[in-house]
Amino acid sequence: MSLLERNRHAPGAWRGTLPITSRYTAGLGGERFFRAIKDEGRILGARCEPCGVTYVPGRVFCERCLGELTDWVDVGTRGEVAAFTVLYEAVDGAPLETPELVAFVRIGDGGLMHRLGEVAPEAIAIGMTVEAVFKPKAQREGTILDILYFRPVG
Amino acid sequence: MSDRVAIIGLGWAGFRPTTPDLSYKELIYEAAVKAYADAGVDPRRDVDSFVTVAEDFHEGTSIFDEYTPDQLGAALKPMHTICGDGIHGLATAYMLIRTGRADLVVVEGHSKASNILTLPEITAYAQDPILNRPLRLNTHVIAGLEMSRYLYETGATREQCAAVVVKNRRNATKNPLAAYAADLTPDEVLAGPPLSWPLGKWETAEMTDGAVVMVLASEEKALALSPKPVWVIGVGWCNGAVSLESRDWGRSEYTEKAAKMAYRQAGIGYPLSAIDFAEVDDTYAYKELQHLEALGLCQPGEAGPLTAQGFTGPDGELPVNVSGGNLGIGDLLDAKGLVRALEVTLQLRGEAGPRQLEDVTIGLAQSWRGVPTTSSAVIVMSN
Amino acid sequence: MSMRKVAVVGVGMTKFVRRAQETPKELSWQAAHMALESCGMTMDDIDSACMGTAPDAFDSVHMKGEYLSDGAGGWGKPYMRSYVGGGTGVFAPIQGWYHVASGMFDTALVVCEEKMSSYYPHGQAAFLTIFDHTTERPLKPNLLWIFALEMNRYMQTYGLSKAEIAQVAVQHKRNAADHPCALLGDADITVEDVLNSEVLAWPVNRLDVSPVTDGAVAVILAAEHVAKRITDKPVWIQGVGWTLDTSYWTNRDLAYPRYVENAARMAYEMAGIREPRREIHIAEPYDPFDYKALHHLEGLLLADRGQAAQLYTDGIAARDGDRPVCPSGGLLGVGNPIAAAGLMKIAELFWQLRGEAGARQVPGQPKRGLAQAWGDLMQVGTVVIMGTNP
Amino acid sequence: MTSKNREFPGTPLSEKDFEQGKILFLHDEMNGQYAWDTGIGIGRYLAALKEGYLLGSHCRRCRKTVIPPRTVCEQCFRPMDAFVPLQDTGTVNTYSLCYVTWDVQRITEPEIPAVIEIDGASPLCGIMHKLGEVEPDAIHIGMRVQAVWKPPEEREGAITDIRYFKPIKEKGR
Repeated sequence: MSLLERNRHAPGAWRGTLPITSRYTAGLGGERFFRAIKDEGRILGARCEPCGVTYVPGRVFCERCLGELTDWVDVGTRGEVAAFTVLYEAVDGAPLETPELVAFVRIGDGGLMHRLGEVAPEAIAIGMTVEAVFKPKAQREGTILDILYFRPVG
Repeated sequence: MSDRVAIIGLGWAGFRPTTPDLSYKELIYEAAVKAYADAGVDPRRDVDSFVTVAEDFHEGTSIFDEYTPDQLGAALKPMHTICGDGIHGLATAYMLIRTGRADLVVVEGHSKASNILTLPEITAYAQDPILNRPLRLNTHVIAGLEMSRYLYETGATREQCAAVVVKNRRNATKNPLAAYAADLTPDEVLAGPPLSWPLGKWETAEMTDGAVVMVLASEEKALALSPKPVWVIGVGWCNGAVSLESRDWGRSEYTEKAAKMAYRQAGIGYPLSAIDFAEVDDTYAYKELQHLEALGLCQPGEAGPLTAQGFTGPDGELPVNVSGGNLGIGDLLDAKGLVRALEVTLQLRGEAGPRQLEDVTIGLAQSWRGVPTTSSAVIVMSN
Repeated sequence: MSMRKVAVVGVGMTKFVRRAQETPKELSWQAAHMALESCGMTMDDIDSACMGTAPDAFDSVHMKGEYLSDGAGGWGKPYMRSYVGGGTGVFAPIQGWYHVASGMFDTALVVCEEKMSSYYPHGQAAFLTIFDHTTERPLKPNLLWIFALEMNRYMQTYGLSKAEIAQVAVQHKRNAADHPCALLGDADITVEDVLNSEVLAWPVNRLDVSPVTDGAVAVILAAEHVAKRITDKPVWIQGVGWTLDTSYWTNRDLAYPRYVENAARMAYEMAGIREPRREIHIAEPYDPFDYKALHHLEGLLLADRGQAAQLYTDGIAARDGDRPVCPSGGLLGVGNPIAAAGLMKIAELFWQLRGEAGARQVPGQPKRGLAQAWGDLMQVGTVVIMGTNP
Repeated sequence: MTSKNREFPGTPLSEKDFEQGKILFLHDEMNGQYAWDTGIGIGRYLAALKEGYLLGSHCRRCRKTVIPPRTVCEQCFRPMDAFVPLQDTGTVNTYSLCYVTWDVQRITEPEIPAVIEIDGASPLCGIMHKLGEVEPDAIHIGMRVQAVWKPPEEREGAITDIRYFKPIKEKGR
């Protein structure tokens, strides 16, 4: 059989999966950051004095100087909308029935990407102040979902 | 030991949304055999080292470098995989040659995006598993957020972003490798469905299959083998803050640092006067504008207006993405940097056919690894 | 031909543990931070960052190199991830070497990390995905298959017994009892323990195999003029070599690793070594399985084919023997966080050649050591030779 | 131990720490689906399996016949000359008795993976598959084996169209 002779039975593609099942620890920094959210509804940052940066969320190392961060600070639950978007596609690529309002909320020198709530898309503007809305304490599990969303202040 | 390095061999295959007739090995072989003929080398005898750029989850196989040697002729030879963009692969080959321990190095990159049935969910697995992924947001949201900040900080408009799409997909009409050529008006682009407002679907590159192989040589080998070597005069790469939380959402400062590294090496003080044309990442239309400013090819906030005025058009003062870019050719996953470098090399060799630019001597290729990364690489070449 | 000389000037590592609380980023940072402190350098002194880490499946993050970049000092720096399967741990310092030897950088921070416990419930299951997705994966192979097939072929070809091979596990796990980061150090283990441990995939028993592990290691490389400023005992990278064989592992002889020989010859040629058995004072071959250390010693030309076990029988491979093998305790003893396991061997040679290996110190001022890693489908060999003079 | 005798970092955990909620953690799973184009070589291989025979490819320059078939000879880096149908018998190159499944479940009846050199291919050229209908202690390197095929209507063009390889009863043994 010559190399180029086509075989009509040749299946075009082989279907298969890449089975990835995972368990992640929150980590040393994550443990402290999410415990504070879970137990006290507080958002913590961590200060790197030499670099003059307050990381939010708090973490155990400074990404610039790789120094260890031990100075954790309460940075309050408010922040400023630094960027926002209206997302129309779900995580599997399908269109979303109701689009999602998502912002990057600047807190200290860091911040959080999260959903915006209790606000209409037209009313959102870069620079406006928003505050975190937490799940009731009993429902919190020590994850980013313990924060329901950020909403405009006042 | 001179430390000049040149690209002396080019080969490519595929460049279609689907390539069902060939396996990834056969697609890579087609590109490799052309590159080796172009360079006049036999991989089994002459080539000292091979570099592949690939990511396991794009291939559907763990330790994918197991499956890279055979179709490149690299069996039982030095070969390694860089999990990065095509230009990271070129930078690796450049360094290997500069050590003096290798004269001929091959770089390969490919995409079989059509084989990936759940790419959005796989891309989402690149998000931080603790801080971001639990929100179950499509990774394009990061581009939507960055575009909103970029427009806010620079005053660039959605119309100017649409102008990038119009330019690149029209450029693509002159490139046989381009799968997404089209003649559009800015209004048509803006009327397209939203993806992650202000980012529209039509401002986002579609996926495509393909393979690119390049042969790099030391100066001595290049002069011996190639009638038109294309010299690598500067290369640079840099990562920014990978955590979304500590990013500067407006600027691409990692592209700025990568460009400075490449310019310093190429002895370029004022990029706009030295660089004749550029191939710049446009995975999203606004990124071309952001990258042009980060590359110092125009002032912050200028990229939008200049693009709308045609400054970066094929016959403008600084032609950008004459190949069609990702928007016109399609997104070749980890090989996109090689596609940028391929166009710059073809232009500098005078082999770009209908889209050939007149008397060009220095070209720049820049690439970005896409969301959620902050990884950019730059290569400056001259003929 | 003068070539820029490159030396290792600082190292750091984490404990090797079964499951770590640290995130993969934090593990990478811990190793990098310790390496910087070990030689009094700061990130301002670091020009480039090289990350070596193996399957994304383990840390369970796509494009894992990007996710790890800040932990490995990649913020605002030229940063790349190299990846050659199990060979990554010894390839990453080669990546650092060409960063510096090319003249592009004066220093490179090289970090290797693996957090296998993120793959749940058991890291070993991730290895299903290394097999060819069409021609082999449908048979649902366990990783052990390929090792057991190779071990059996090796044993039958050279007439080796399981007891002879078990000596390797015993010596390495005993050596690891003196390594503060070791997961499976055991001063009292015997050959009988190994032979009586439960059969996993005959001829492989439990104690023939290195454990699934979490951990990170970091080394700092510097060009000659910088290295001499930082430390009075730089350890020079004298030779590097790497080779990748064809992926068709069922079309070649598994009894002898030709790709390891090719990589070793490349490194010996660069280091100007003509008699490896005399000129290499310490060998750290890759030992994910006990038979593999023997298999690799032969590929490295440090023993005749089928004769490596004799080195253990005659005590030549012992820490105080003529040609010590794996004084660190190897992957079998210290642990096997894949990419970090290879770099642990580089760190071991750094400490040994500076006389700083403490309880594991090989006597007699060793001048030159060889570290080797292996990976993929019985397919890649990576070799680095380090020595006290440039 | 090192030049500075400090404590090495690293925080080991036990499964109990997870079960008792001592630390915060979360689970996730990736939906990774693929349809890998088989192309010319593997396409023909699977088509042959569906029809009930094994296919190899031959390179005239190095005179090797290899399996599975590929369109390029990786030794010579030139196109293969032809596809070559092979027998479905062969010789055990090596084997193992595996008591752990791919997802690390212990089993009492071992799976018996083997590399089988296929008759008609060059020496040492074989495929990985499983052995069956055989007593573990009867298996030896060099043993002659024969493929056991699924019935035609059950075959789908896959390596699993062969159930396993069983020993060939040598005449007079």
